[in-house]
Amino acid sequence: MNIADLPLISLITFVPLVGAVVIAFLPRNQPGAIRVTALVFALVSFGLSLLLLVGFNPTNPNFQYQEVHDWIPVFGIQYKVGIDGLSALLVVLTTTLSWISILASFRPIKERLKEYMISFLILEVGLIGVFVALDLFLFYIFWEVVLVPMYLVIGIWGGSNRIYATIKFVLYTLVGSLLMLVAILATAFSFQGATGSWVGAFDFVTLRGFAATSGFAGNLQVFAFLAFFLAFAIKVPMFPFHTWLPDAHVEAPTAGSVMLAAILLKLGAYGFIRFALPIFPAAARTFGPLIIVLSLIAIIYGAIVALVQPDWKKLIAYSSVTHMGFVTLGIFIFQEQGLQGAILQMINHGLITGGLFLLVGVMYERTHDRTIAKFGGLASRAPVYSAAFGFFVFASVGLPGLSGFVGEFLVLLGSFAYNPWVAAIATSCMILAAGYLLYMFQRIFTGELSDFLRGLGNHLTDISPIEMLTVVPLAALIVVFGLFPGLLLHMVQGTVTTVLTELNGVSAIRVFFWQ
Amino acid sequence: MAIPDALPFINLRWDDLLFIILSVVLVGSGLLVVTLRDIIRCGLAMMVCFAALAGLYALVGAPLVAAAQVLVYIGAISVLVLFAIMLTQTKAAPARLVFQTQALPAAIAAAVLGLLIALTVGATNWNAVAAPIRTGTAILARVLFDQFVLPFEIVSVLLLAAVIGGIFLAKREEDGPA
Amino acid sequence: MSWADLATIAPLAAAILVAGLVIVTDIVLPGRRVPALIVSFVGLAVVAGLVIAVGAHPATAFAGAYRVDDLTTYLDLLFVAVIALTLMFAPDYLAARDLPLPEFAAVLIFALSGVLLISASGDLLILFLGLELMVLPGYLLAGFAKRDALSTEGAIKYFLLGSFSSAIFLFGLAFVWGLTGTTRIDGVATALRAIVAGSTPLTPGLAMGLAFLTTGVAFKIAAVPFHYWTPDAYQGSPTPVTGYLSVVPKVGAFALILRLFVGALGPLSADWDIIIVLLAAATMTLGNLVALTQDSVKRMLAYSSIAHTGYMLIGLAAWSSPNSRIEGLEGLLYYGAAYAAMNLGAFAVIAALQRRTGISSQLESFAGLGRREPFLAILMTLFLLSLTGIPPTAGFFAKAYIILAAVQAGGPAGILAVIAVLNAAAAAFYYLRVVVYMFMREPRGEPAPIFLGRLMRLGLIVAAVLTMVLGLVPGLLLPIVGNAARALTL
Amino acid sequence: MSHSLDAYLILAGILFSIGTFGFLARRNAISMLMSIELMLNAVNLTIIAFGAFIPTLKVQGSVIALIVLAVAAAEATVGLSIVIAIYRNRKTPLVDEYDTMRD
Repeated sequence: MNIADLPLISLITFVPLVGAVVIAFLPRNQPGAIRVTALVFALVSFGLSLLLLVGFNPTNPNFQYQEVHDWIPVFGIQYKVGIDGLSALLVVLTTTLSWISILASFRPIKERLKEYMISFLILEVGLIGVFVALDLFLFYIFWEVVLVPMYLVIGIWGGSNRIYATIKFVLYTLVGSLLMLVAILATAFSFQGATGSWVGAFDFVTLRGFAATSGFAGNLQVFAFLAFFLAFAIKVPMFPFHTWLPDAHVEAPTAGSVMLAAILLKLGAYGFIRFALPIFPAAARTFGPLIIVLSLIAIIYGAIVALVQPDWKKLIAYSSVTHMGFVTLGIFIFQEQGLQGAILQMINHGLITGGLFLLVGVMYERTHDRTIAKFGGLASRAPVYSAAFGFFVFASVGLPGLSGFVGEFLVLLGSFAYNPWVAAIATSCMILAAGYLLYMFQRIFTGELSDFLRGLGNHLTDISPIEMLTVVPLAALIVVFGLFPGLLLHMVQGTVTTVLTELNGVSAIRVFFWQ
Repeated sequence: MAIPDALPFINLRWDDLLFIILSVVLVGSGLLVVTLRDIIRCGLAMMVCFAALAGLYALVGAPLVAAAQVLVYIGAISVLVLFAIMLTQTKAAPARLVFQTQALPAAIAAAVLGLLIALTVGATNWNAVAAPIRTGTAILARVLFDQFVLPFEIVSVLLLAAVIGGIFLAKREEDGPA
Repeated sequence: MSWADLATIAPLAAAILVAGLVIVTDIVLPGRRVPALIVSFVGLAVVAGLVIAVGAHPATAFAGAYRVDDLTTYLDLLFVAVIALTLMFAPDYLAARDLPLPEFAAVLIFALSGVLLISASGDLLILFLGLELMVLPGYLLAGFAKRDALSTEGAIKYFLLGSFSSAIFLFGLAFVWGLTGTTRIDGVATALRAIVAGSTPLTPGLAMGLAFLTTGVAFKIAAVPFHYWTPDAYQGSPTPVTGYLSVVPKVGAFALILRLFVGALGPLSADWDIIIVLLAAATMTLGNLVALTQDSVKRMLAYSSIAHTGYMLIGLAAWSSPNSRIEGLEGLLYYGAAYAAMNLGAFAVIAALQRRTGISSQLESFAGLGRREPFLAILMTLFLLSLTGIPPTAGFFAKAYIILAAVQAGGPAGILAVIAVLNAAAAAFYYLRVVVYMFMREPRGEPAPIFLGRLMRLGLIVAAVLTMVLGLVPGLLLPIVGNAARALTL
Repeated sequence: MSHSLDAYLILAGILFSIGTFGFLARRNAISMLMSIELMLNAVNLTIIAFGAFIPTLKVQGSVIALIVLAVAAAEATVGLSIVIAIYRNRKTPLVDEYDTMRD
């Protein structure tokens, strides 16, 4: 039997679901078995996803590993999955961080372990599904499936204000995604109206082809793009739809924050690149400048607010707003380097912020506090931990040689070609970002050991080997991608070219006085 | 001596006179039903109202319905209502609390409704004939058991269901805290 | 009446017979629960079998007064299933309150015969009688816990407003009959078509008749602003009855709407569709807004069922646009089935919680349910997610279908689609609040464990499986729904 | 006058409005029930009038009226039994005092 004959993508997607079912039948009083089962299934999914990379052919512009089955034939809705370079990377990022998060939850999660692991595995199913779905209806279903376990993870295992945070998270996300549902249905119907058949009305490849040849009507594009934009912008999150993010991050348990920052935020950016740009190119051109302005605001705003955050975790949460601002900026300048940079930034932000949240969680385990002012001189008591944290901080700042640098640099390069002013604003914020991160590092790790930390006595131990195991793979990848960004660029070149080719032949739609 | 076709002097036909009397009784007793304070009197007014309706049915040529009206409405429903009133009106029942607070808006709404119906009726051409047609009993029976047999059977089921449930709800329980 | 007529109404006759048999069983074996249940379930199975057998050959009986088509079959099977589920959920609850099961079953099956009649009526008078036969047992069931002040209180309100709306409906029916000269649905439609074609004018009298009919129906489906009896009736009724009341009379009233508005008044759809659009928008928005403020889960679900009425009305609004006739009806019918499964399930969970008397349905009583009763909590979560419309549940697909139809219809109905999704997002707040209590709050004190009867457990599992299956493989039901919708539009 | 359909219909309309008023305005459940009976009688008067003045509806009218009559009887049975049951619990027939459920 050949690997290529296996329904590899379905296996990767649904192996965690099988794990969730298995755990559901495990006895509650055996936490060890539950933990190991969850980890094993996540690792299996991870291993299979590596196989994807092995067989992936970057020069083939089509979607690979496709699986197509009829699902609701009346409307031409299919179970259709497949990957291109972008999806492949994001799937691997998801499977990697999933097992790391599960491993990182071994110690902190003691209450309702069974439900926690089930939620986490279902979350993984939804996330992988979003990245591999090639049918819009299927995509929407996975998109919503993500919501419920995340809601439970924050709401059950989160901090003191978790219920407010989780409800806010759900309501924000639902408003956007339900409007997106209307847009998906409207698009499909418009396709059906134009071709007289439901066949392919939800199929992404068909819709992309239709958009490239005949193109959707202007007012449909405007409406549908705005609906997609809202859904994706809330997920990214873009200014001014970001206010759920700090709450959710602060309240979520460590592993929840990791998944939230590393993967969930990428859903929005992925949605833009995969669906919004190819299907509604003219509308994307119309609203591009507006989104660039919003991105710049996000970059500045995130940096300034992060600067004054007293809470360690919240500071990193706001730094995400800035970093994701770079991603949307890179996407909407419609320019090769920008898009490459955006994609790289997506991956790198996942690795770096994931690592940072993991490390914050490590210290929170020991101190049960995240107020920066209470810390100080940590380097003397936990040198290994401090070194690790420092590494991720430098990666986040964009130190050349580490992966964070490449993405941001490419975005800046692209935006300079688009408009030097934009590049100038973005660059100055990069410096600001470096400032607040290093300032935070200095306050927490250097100087005299603070009274608060001293009071903890022997509880304040250095990072343990298992905890180290959770961040080392991330660090390794950061170094590798920093030194050899070509590995990533090579993978996504097909995606970048396709998206930009489609955008190029199109001009913006006139909306009222706009454009 | 033959009775003249119409009322002497004002030239009003007898059946018109009867119609006017019955209408006045109908509307008057109807108003009493909804306005009287003593609910027992309301019940009695309702009987008068039903009787006036029976008269109208007979006048317009539906004697069987008139008979049924007397039997069912006056003989059964009114008696049932009066019975329920007797059963539930203890001395504690405050007869002064007749109306809701929003009785005035209700009155206005009802008046508007009545006016609207009257105007609509006046503005509509009903394709009516000039004089009422009598309905014979024999043909009625034939239609009832032929064309309308399904509704007829269903009505009996409806009554059966109502009686079964009604008995269950209304019967006092020996052991329960009745 | 001929033999052919009798054969056509066999399911209806069987349902009435079963109701009678249950009573007889109770007389022969007084106070026994199991025989009555066996008779009921076997009887329901027979009725379902007859529905399928008769439905295989669409026919009319009694000179067109009674008609069996694919719509009839679909609705009948749905109703039989709902009644069977209600009968599974009720025994535990009734036993705990010392209420008799045989009378309950008999009255419930009488109500079934009412809805069977509605879904098969080709005549306005039959339609009205079916309506009465559906709602009269409903009043009785609402007041079934007759020693409970809340139950009788809900019943009297339900009864008074129900009868009031029946009178209004009947008044309208009289005018339509007087002006079109017939009570046959086809006949009315023909007369109205002549009016639309311009050969005869629309008289004020007919317009008034239609207005009265619409008002009466709006009461029956509890559309805003005719909704105000619903919460009291629902909250007061015994919980399994509430589940029943929120599904059967509502879907039954929609069946009536399909027969009446689509069948008879269809030719005038251009005149009434804007009314339906406004009703739908007001109904879902107000239902949701008030549900947001409720602390009793039962009352919250009562208001939310008003909102669901609004979503279903979208299907009707979509029907009135020529773009989406079939889709609108399909969406409405699919929604009916999905709504039945998830709403019955949600109420059944409350009924299970209230198996011991004295348990309110306040949010507090759900605290910590996830730990105390994982089975019930997980099912409740599933039902609530489905009511919210989160995939991959029945509620999601139903909502998506309705929205698709509305988008397709365009115009005012297209705006309804957007209003509907915003409402769905708002509704998430109050549905998920229950989940918050179940999984994220600790119970006060140490509530006793809940014992679930076998029937109850089975019923819950059936409802849950239906909720999942209708969401995951909608293709199973779609062809059936499609046939049913086309039966009406032909 | 007795030969005019309009007169009968307007009379029925008045009776219907009186019933509506009673239903909306009265507080006593039995009074409300009686008001509904008035409305149903107005319907019957309408039906009989149509039957008498429109030749094609002649016999149908009487039959439908009889059916409506029976429905009214069934409704009254159910309504009164509920009234009696509620009276056992609450000792008051005033509907707006049944407000236990409003918070």
